[in-house]
Amino acid sequence: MTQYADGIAAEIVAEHGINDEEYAIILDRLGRAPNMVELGIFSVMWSEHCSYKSSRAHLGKFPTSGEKVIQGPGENAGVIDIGDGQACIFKMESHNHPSYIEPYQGAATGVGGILRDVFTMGARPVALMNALRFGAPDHEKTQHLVGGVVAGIGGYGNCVGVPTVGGETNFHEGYNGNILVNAMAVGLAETDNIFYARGAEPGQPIVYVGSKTGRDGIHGATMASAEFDDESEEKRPTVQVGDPFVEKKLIEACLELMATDAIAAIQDMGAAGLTSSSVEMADKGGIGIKLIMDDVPQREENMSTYEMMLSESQERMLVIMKPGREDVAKAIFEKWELDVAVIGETTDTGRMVLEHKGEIVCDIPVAPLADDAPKYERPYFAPEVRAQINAKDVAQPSHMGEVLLKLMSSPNMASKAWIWRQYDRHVMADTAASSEDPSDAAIVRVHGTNKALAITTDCTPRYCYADPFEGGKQAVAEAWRNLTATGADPIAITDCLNFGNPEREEIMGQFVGCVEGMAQACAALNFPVVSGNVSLYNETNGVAIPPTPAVGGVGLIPDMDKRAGFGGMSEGHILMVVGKTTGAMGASTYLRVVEGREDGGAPMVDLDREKAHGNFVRGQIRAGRISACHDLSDGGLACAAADMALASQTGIKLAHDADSDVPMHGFLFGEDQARYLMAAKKDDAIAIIQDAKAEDIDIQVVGLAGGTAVSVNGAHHLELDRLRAAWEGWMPDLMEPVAEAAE
Amino acid sequence: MKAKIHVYLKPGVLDPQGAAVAGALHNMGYEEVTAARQGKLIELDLTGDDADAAKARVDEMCQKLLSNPVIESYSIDIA
Amino acid sequence: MKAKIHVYLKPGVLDPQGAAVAGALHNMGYEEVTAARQGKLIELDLTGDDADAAKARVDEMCQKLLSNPVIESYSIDIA
Amino acid sequence: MKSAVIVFPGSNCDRDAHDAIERVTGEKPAMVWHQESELPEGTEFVMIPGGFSYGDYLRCGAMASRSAILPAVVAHAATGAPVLGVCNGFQILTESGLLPGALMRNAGLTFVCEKAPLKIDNGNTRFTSRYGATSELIIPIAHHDGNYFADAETLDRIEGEGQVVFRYGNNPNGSQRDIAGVMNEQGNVLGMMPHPERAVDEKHGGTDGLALFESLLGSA
Ligand SMILES: Nc1ncnc2c1ncn2[C@@H]1O[C@H](COP(=O)(O)OP(=O)(O)O)[C@@H](O)[C@H]1O
Ligand SMILES: [Mg+2]
Repeated sequence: MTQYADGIAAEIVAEHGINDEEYAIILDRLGRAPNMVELGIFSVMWSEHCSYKSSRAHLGKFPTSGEKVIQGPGENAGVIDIGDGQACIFKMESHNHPSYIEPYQGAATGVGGILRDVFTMGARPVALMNALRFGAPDHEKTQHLVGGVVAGIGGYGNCVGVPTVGGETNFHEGYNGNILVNAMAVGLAETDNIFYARGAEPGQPIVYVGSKTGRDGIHGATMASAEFDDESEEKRPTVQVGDPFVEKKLIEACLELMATDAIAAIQDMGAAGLTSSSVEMADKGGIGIKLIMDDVPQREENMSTYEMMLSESQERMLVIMKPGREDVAKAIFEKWELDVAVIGETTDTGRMVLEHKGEIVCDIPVAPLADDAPKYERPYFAPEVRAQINAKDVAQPSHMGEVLLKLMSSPNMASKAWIWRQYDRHVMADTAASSEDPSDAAIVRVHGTNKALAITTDCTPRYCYADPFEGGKQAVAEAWRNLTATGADPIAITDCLNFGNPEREEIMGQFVGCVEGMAQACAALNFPVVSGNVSLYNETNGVAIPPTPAVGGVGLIPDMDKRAGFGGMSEGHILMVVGKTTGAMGASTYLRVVEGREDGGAPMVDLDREKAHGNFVRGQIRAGRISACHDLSDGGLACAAADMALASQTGIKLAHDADSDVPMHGFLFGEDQARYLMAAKKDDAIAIIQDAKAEDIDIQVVGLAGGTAVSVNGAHHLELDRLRAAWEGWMPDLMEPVAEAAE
Repeated sequence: MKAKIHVYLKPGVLDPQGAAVAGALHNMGYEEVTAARQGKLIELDLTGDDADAAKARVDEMCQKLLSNPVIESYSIDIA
Repeated sequence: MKAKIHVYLKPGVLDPQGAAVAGALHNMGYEEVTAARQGKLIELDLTGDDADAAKARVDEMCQKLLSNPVIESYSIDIA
Repeated sequence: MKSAVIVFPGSNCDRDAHDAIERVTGEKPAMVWHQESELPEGTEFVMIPGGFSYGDYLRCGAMASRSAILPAVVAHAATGAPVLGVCNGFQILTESGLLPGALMRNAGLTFVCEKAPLKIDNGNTRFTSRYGATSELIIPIAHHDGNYFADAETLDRIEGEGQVVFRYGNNPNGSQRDIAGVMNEQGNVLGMMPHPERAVDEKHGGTDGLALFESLLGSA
């Protein structure tokens, strides 16, 4: 007979997302039945969100170390060395479920949470990015969700004063029931002043700082670990509301405290707030903790220990201080008008003991919470391999200019100015390139220097759906390419792995395929994973999202005077493509927009070429020979050329060789990988071509800058004015009614 | 006819505005203020003269647009 | 005691939020709505039990902080 | 020139203001915490930077304009010394009554961040004298509440007195008469929504804001 404590029955255990096997482990480790508080704590610590129980077995495949890696996955964020005693700290995280339920607050608190992960480690946040996926533009919820999410991201980021410098936005019916809101934060620190969750020792005071604890988001972590059904919207916990003003004060106060020598360990309170932060610090330090719950700053009356331990109230941190230094923290946090309270101390018992109103309400060993968290080798199968589609097998359209217009004004390609206009991109006075600028990655100067960070987020879910392994490779390769195209040295990535229900073998197959593909690309490109996040169960009524392993890449531009964008081309410049064009059309934007089909295999990513081509392009940028550079991705050469033409306000005359075995639409719209479009003055172009020949790099002259249109072989004209109007017009047309109504 | 709609945050939902207002009033010496909450007031001018019918319609508007049911509640006065 | 304060935009001051609300309601088919205005609702919890004195103090708070006389007017209810 | 930048807990352009002033004047400004009640001895120029002073709850700038440091700023302005409020600083100056009008929610209701074309309406002020023949500028804006409002009489008056210093070329927020920046009657207090401190560096935002700070140097 299974054992239950008073007031607990099988259903209550099940409601906590704990299955029979897991419950048996708890009984075994405790030697008795857990009470409600203890059950709640196990429930959140063993939730998918906190324990990574379905994904852990595979995440180990990622390369996570390297010459520049100071801290890989396992801490609040990843840390890389950018020279001169400086470190860059970054991470990406999902806030998908909350954003679907309450888009403004869900997205806002997503930004708040990822910022805390970064400043917890001692970094001043300097940039935010956001990768968004919404349902079909004409789906009844889409406008409302887009309006709310964008306002929420802006509302939070703008107020805390960290520029939101870039991101990506996709629309696909596969996200109708589950949108994705992935936010990335990037910060800067001194390499000798980085703070960790590890490092606490017994006998140290535990200090709570930030906002008071309310009943917000109790069981948020378990919600993020379950799929939606039609009733989810009713069952939702109290939504967490963010207060960016408090966050701003918290950043300043924490950085002030970090400038003193008072901290032993520090951890933000994210999902499962007080529970996960205290357990993680205890576990990493190999110690025990004792908390006096009466001393936790509370926003509401009569809060129980269960509620306090599971609350996801925002803008809170837990600091383990060096003994006797509590007053240092008090003085700083009081100056910033934030709550600060000593709520307990670390012990040598290895146990988590909670006392409330004079009674011990929880007494459990820490180790099993972390170490014995379930880890599943979930069964999976790989999807069937799809046949490649080449342009030769696809009908040739009659007017390429009209096709280009259609592609450039399609939902995923159209300008996202409606979104990024709502983000403060310039605060902190170091943004050298953001969403508005013709640059494949955002560029943020390292304050007071002439070097800069290049930052990008990338993923092509339709490739991942067609072929998880190649799609996973492609996501990493595209991020690497986008950094390279600015002249940066790519250094490392963070990721946010968004998938459906891992208990379905097909979904688990997508997950494993993507992870393995990403791992291979990371290894080949020397582009390790230093932090990340997994979001599973993005599924409604059995319909899963397309596999979306979003990649956030960071690189370094050592000298800001040697970089490239795609707006510098002018009349007479020669256009060249580095890389081989075969006319790959499987799972392409062209097929989807023009033919209304999404079939075919994803384009293959040749990682050796990827590396060789990227290194070549970067070398040419640094040699100062390139006036404009753009990687080729969605929509192929023609769309990249259109971007370049719009940004440079110069037409482009493309030339297709009628004798080649790549048909014109394959040449223009094929999505072969490892390619870049470059523009250069004639003399420079000659030198570039010579270098390419010498290094055995594929290079092809594809056209000439000039005129007021994009054209091919003197025909197929598309006037830039018309192109610009369509490209810029799509999103405002979609959002206008909501824009009027939004708060 | 006029409809007056009050939109409040539901109890338990963090109200940073209200907290900030209370804090500022305190700093200015108004110590009698123990808490503050901030909500929205929306006034609509309506055609027609059937108050009950109007109320039902306004209720619909509140659910569909004027309030956010996830975090807010509302009340309606027709006059 | 509780004070309920309504803060309105003065007549003649353009109300972008109100206009947007009216526009959106129209788009949604609520054609009976001829105009909308948006204001603020501030609720204060107060110690003490002299309603008149409280009202005078709250009036002061409105003038000093809670409303901006350039664009707003207000009314106070004590209960 | 001795300068001071006022810092509220939610200021977020304070560092940008500091760096811009240092770049132009060669001297680091004093950073003055909102709870102080006096400006540092000898302060000539005071800048109130952008941000969300107190979270911008209630109304933007409302709470900041009632903070401890404000009386000192008001007294400083009364001596005729230059005071510049940018973005949230502009909102604070109108809320405190140092400048006419009010800043309301943008007409489009959304936050707007863009590089805004501006026209100098009055080039003969202590904030604009160094612009010379230049009358069109590009300066970044980033705000949610920059919709300038004043009644018609006030608008006529400030236009008549040359107190309108900048106008938008492309009104992004619904401001009455395209007003982007106004001065007090004495001409020593300027409030503007665009951020000149974000336009003092070729690698970030351009350099169209430089002359504003340079004008101040000549006039202090
Ligand atoms: N959600 C967003 N937030 C901020 N910027 C965005 C967002 N979505 C798109 N952008 C910006 O729009 C531009 C074009 O995006 P995208 O087409 O995804 O670029 P690419 O394909 O070159 O990576 C980029 O500068 C990007 O940063
Ligand atoms: Mg790109």
